[in-house]
Amino acid sequence: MAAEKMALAKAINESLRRALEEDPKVLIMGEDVGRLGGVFRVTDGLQKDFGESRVIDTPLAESGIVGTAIGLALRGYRPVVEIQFDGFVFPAYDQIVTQLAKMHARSLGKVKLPVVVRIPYGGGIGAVEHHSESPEALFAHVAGLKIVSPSNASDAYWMMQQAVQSDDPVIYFEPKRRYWDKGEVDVEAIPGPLHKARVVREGTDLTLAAYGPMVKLCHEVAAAAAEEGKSLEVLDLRSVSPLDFDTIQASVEKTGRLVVVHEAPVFFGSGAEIAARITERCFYHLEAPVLRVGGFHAPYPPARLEEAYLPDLDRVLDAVDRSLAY
Amino acid sequence: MAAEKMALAKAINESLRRALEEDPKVLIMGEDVGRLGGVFRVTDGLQKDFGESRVIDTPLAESGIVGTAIGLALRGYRPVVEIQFDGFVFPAYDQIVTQLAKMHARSLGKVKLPVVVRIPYGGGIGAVEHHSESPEALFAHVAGLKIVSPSNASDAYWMMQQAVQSDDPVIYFEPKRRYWDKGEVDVEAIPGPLHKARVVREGTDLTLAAYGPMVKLCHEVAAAAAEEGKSLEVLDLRSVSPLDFDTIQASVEKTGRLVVVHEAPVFFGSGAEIAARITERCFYHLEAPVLRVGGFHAPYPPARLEEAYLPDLDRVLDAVDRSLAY
Amino acid sequence: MTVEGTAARTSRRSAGKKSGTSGTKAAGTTGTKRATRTTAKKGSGTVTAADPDLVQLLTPEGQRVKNAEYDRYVAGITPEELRGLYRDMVLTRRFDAEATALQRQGELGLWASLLGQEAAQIGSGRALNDDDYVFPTYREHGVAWCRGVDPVNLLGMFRGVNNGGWDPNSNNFHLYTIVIGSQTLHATGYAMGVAKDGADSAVIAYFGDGASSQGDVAESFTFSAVYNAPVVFFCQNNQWAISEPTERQTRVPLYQRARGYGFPGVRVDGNDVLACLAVTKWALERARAGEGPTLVEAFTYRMGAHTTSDDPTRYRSEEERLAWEAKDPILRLRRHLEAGKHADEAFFAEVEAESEALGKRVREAVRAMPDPDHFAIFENVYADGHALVDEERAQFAAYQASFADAEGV
Amino acid sequence: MTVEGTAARTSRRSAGKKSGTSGTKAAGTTGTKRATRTTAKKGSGTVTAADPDLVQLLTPEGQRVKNAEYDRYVAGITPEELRGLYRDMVLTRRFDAEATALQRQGELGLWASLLGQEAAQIGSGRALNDDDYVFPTYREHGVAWCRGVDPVNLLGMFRGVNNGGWDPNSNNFHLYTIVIGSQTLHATGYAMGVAKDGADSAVIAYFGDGASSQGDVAESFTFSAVYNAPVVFFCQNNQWAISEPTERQTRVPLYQRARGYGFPGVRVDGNDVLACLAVTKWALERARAGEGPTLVEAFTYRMGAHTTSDDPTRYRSEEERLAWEAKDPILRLRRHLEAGKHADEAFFAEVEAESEALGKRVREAVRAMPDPDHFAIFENVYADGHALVDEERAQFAAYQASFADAEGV
Ligand SMILES: Cc1ncc(C[n+]2csc(CCOP(=O)(O)OP(=O)(O)O)c2C)c(N)n1
Ligand SMILES: Cc1ncc(C[n+]2csc(CCOP(=O)(O)OP(=O)(O)O)c2C)c(N)n1
Ligand SMILES: [Mg+2]
Ligand SMILES: [Mg+2]
Repeated sequence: MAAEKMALAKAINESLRRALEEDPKVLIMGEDVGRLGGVFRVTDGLQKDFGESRVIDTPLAESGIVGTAIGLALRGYRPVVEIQFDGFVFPAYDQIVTQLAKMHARSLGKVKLPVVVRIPYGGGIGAVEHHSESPEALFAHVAGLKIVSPSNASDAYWMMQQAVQSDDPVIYFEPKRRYWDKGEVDVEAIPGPLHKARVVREGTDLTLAAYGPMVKLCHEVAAAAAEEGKSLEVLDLRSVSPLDFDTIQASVEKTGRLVVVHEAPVFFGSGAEIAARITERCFYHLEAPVLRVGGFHAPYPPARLEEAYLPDLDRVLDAVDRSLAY
Repeated sequence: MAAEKMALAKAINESLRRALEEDPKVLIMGEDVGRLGGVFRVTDGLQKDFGESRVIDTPLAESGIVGTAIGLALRGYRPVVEIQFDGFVFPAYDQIVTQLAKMHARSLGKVKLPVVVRIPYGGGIGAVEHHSESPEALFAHVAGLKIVSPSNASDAYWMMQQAVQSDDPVIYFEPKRRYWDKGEVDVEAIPGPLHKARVVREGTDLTLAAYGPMVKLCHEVAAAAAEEGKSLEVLDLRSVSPLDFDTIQASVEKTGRLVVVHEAPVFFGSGAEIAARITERCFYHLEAPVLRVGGFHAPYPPARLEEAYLPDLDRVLDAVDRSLAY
Repeated sequence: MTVEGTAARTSRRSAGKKSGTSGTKAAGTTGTKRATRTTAKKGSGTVTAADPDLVQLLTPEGQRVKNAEYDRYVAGITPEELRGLYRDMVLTRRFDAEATALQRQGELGLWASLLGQEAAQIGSGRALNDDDYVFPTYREHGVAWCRGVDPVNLLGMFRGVNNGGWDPNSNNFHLYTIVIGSQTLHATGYAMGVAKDGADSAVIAYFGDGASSQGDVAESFTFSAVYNAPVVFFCQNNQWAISEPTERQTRVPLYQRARGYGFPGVRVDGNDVLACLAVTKWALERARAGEGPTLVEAFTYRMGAHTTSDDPTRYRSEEERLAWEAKDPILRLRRHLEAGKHADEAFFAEVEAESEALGKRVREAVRAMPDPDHFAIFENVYADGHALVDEERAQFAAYQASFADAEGV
Repeated sequence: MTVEGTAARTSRRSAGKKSGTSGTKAAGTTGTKRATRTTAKKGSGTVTAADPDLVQLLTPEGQRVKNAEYDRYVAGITPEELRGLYRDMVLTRRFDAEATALQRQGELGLWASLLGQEAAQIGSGRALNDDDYVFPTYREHGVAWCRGVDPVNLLGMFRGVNNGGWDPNSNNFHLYTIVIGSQTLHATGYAMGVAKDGADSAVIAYFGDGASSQGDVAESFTFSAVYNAPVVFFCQNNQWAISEPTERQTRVPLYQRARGYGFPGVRVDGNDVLACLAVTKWALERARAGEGPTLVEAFTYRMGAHTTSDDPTRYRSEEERLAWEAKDPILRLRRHLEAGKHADEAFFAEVEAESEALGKRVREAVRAMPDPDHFAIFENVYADGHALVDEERAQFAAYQASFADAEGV
């Protein structure tokens, strides 16, 4: 048994290392990913061991990074690109949604673009502006992209393995405030499908659905609710595109209630899509409307306000109570 | 009475002309907006009459267009920027979501950015790739922007007047396939609020909600349904951010059923937000889940497929039937 | 008034027919006037061999001019090869004219004509080796021709049956890119990969004068310079970006842009196929020799409208067009061939016949092009599939079947 | 090992204290070592007056070098003005050191030190007229000082109480821009507006060597050239973009970038306050005279870490830092003042006392900075209001009230 306890960031690092080892076509690209090992050290040591031609410090230009990664993919490479922070992905947005997402379809399947775009995302680390955003919905609306976000070290490891192996572009959102959370990683395990949600805690009264950084919070909420005698089921969605509606549906058919939690603003966020579709699928099972807990319709606030802005135990419990009150 | 029949494109042209006349700070900027008058002739004649310093042909660089418009707004100007087609807004996406949307909040209200971004959007004109997209959801998720879309000539005229006068940035989505549709425009009218939805046809059995190009379709659907004895209420939402949930709610409380129609892909589209929030607001009034008719999770298809791709009479009627069947 | 004059000397459908699926309907219909290119007067225009910044090997009159630096790249060129270039240009122009006509007939939704840019495209296209890779815009029909892409395949996206109708790897010719400038980064990345592979091939990225303003193009200059990528940036400065003259994009000649990024830029007479061939060969050799990127600005002219939806009479003068007509790339090479007795009447007649045959083949092939199946909407969105696409496909199938059922009842 | 050495000569809180709200926690804690700037050996480094491409008016030893082109811009400078530049630099450095210390103490979440770049910032900042307008990055504390922005206000965003704590129009100093390169377009647009107004003021846009790679910066070059906008692009090439040396951004000197866009670029010794003053004045005068944009590359060095979250020992050598220490901008001017007897001990003592007072004031003001009210989240999202913001604000109020109620029970 090859299980080892490691931090989530380290798990990604190990997964990238393995990808570099196993496939000479895998490349790492981004700002400061080389000598520095990235501002979060996720690529620590990789340039040292694999050289500058495989772990590439790029010019400071996100459109250029993604655009050249596309070109490298066309040449047969499998670039794993780092965007330094969530708020800096937008200069690359055009290349991502117009080229990366659409080239496979445009070529009638002739061209594949196995590019992984890594984005550390979300708040809770007291950062300055643009360093705490959760833009996943802005990518999920776009066909041709796959969007995933691990919540723990083991998933971080395995979902990265699968993302690198995917022949589709994958946006891999890293829950940066969980980078230092440790978990068991079994590097010899056989992982389940990349886009399947997981029931991480069983319950009967209400379903909590989350991904990335909010899964841990939902665990805490479920524990707190349990003390009050409420049995909450917690889903780790893991994938935002596709969303695993089957797993959510099965849970909601059992519990009759659903609360979706994410850091991103509620308005036009993932919760909207989940609420709309699950209401359609489970119309006769729902005892209450699907409720959403997430960011407000406001720019991510300065650090001293983020505690008030971010979903927390009380905010989610409040939504649980409101749902149960129906 | 100053009412006049004119095409929707002409109504925008007249509204821009009036804005240029009434406020010397108003500018028109974009690719080919000058001598050519824009590829759709929406700015026809304006450079001739107001000169090159107010109607500005820009270099071919969308980020530059929006970025310099921001700078001009900081200097006290009120730029109305044209993006030539929906699919070409993405190079400007960073400047729009990171700067244009957030600068007012960032400055604690000290700085206002009265910039209008005009985007001809949507399909149905048999165009090549990137010329038929409906990206409104990608902007609505972002706080700090206001998103509107007129469906007829009168609204096109008045909503542009209001957008130019707004001290907030407004993304003004122009339903390009309706450019040539004529309607009465009363240039002396007193317009209602910019972000208020309008009941454009009353009905009792089901509510159809749409904006921009799909409003006309919904009228046709309602007429067809009426022949089958079904009474549909049609809402022209007019504004996507904010969405006028009060008007939708009032209608749904009456009809008990809602179908939302837009060209944009359903997944993470406007319909999701509307469905989620209306279900929350009208949980006990809804006889059926909110249904959505829109684009598929696929790139906008080549022209010869767009008829199959776009919501049409049959697709919407099918959804109406499904809703009524609950 | 005048748009898309072409040199096609045979009968064409009369103009003014408007496609029901025109990309930018607002542009309205525009008349046409037969251009009499072969009888254009000579010697006018501003670009002459005297321009020291412009590489020219053939004058508009077809005279060979010496050039110390670039002669060597076409030194061994045979009469047969010269005839080949001529044939390429004529056939490309003929194909282009046919496509314009097909648009008028409603067979295509739109067409972007390369009229006037044949020398830039054939010269650069014929400079390439088979294992070089091309990243075109939407107007590189002549380059596609050089790469052996069946011209019929170029028409799919303009007809609206697909968004890119060929396998890029079959001919090392990437799909047309419509979003201005994007492909220069793809080319740069591809070239970085070529360098990593230790291959000695090169990459060429086409773009326009308008595109030079896009941030992506600047970033491709930076990346290619920093990584010393084997890429040639081939800018066809056809003087116009739709209605905007080059002065709206830059106040100095575009080829000068390169120097500030640390690589050479050169301006070549884009209507001189020999000069385009030589300069591109030079740039490609630099790339293959590990000397990194080069910018080539081919100074040429868009003789027609921007696309069939455009009406250039709104923004430019007939005089300008006429001045450039005198520098016609095909006429120029023909004069050279005739003066040097490198071709006889039989050759010209043969090319003419070939043109006819090509036109006919294209016409027939386009008309026979079937509309795609509705379910193509759901195909190839992903390489590995996606649950939602599967679900929507199934729903769509059920929905379509419901009509059949209804009709069955 | 070494980061953020500063020249502050008075006692500082010891290092290693880690803020709980550090922006990039992963970067870990780094030790500190007092830099002994005033005793650094002289004459080392690669940039000397001998470099023909570099405008220098003061050698590292403080000697005045003649310059035919730029001398006139500082010809009339008085000893008092020289002392003023010295004072500006010392106070700026002191403020910067205080901020770094405050970050270590947990009062700030992050700090981006300008250590080493004082001359570039004070020289250019003092070249400005009141009605000129400045678009800074996040590191222009010295320029802010010149504009009269209270340094305390700069700390709000680094403390996390706001995202921009001053009224840009009060001092014609725009908010700090974090997204690399964006502000160069805002500056260009603003300058286009200045030109439209017929005003004879100018605009200056600051950015870094790393930023030079961003498409936005290239587009700002294009727009400013095409519209002949009165803007000065002031690039502080401090040799590093976080961990990446300038070679990752360009293979030729950055000032050369401008020429290819049709306007002049010049490289100035960024550690020479006089040269920065002169060159910026020249560039601003060009702008005001309607001659359009200029690129100034101030060749300098980021003596400290990128920010307090950064650990430069991972990617650069102590030798390099030491070489630049010998070119310290403050020491250089002090030597010049002393050699020319433009300042006496009393002056230096007074500046020192002022520094102390500034440090104390900043320290106290920051500690007294209150956290914003929670409802600030909903303020200023829109100028004219937005129904959803109102709804969410009301819901949030009710939610918060529910705790009060619960506690009340
Ligand atoms: C990003 C983007 N913006 C706008 C357009 C619309 N458009 C298509 S072609 C064109 C002009 C291109 O000019 P140029 O680069 O000179 O190429 P040419 O058409 O002359 O060959 C424009 C503005 C586009 N395709 N992409
Ligand atoms: C668009 C964008 N990408 C990445 C970053 C992260 N980042 C912040 S500062 C920096 C380096 C900037 O280097 P340079 O322009 O030389 O300025 P300096 O910090 O040296 O003053 C990076 C990569 C950012 N702020 N914005
Ligand atoms: Mg052009
Ligand atoms: Mg730097």
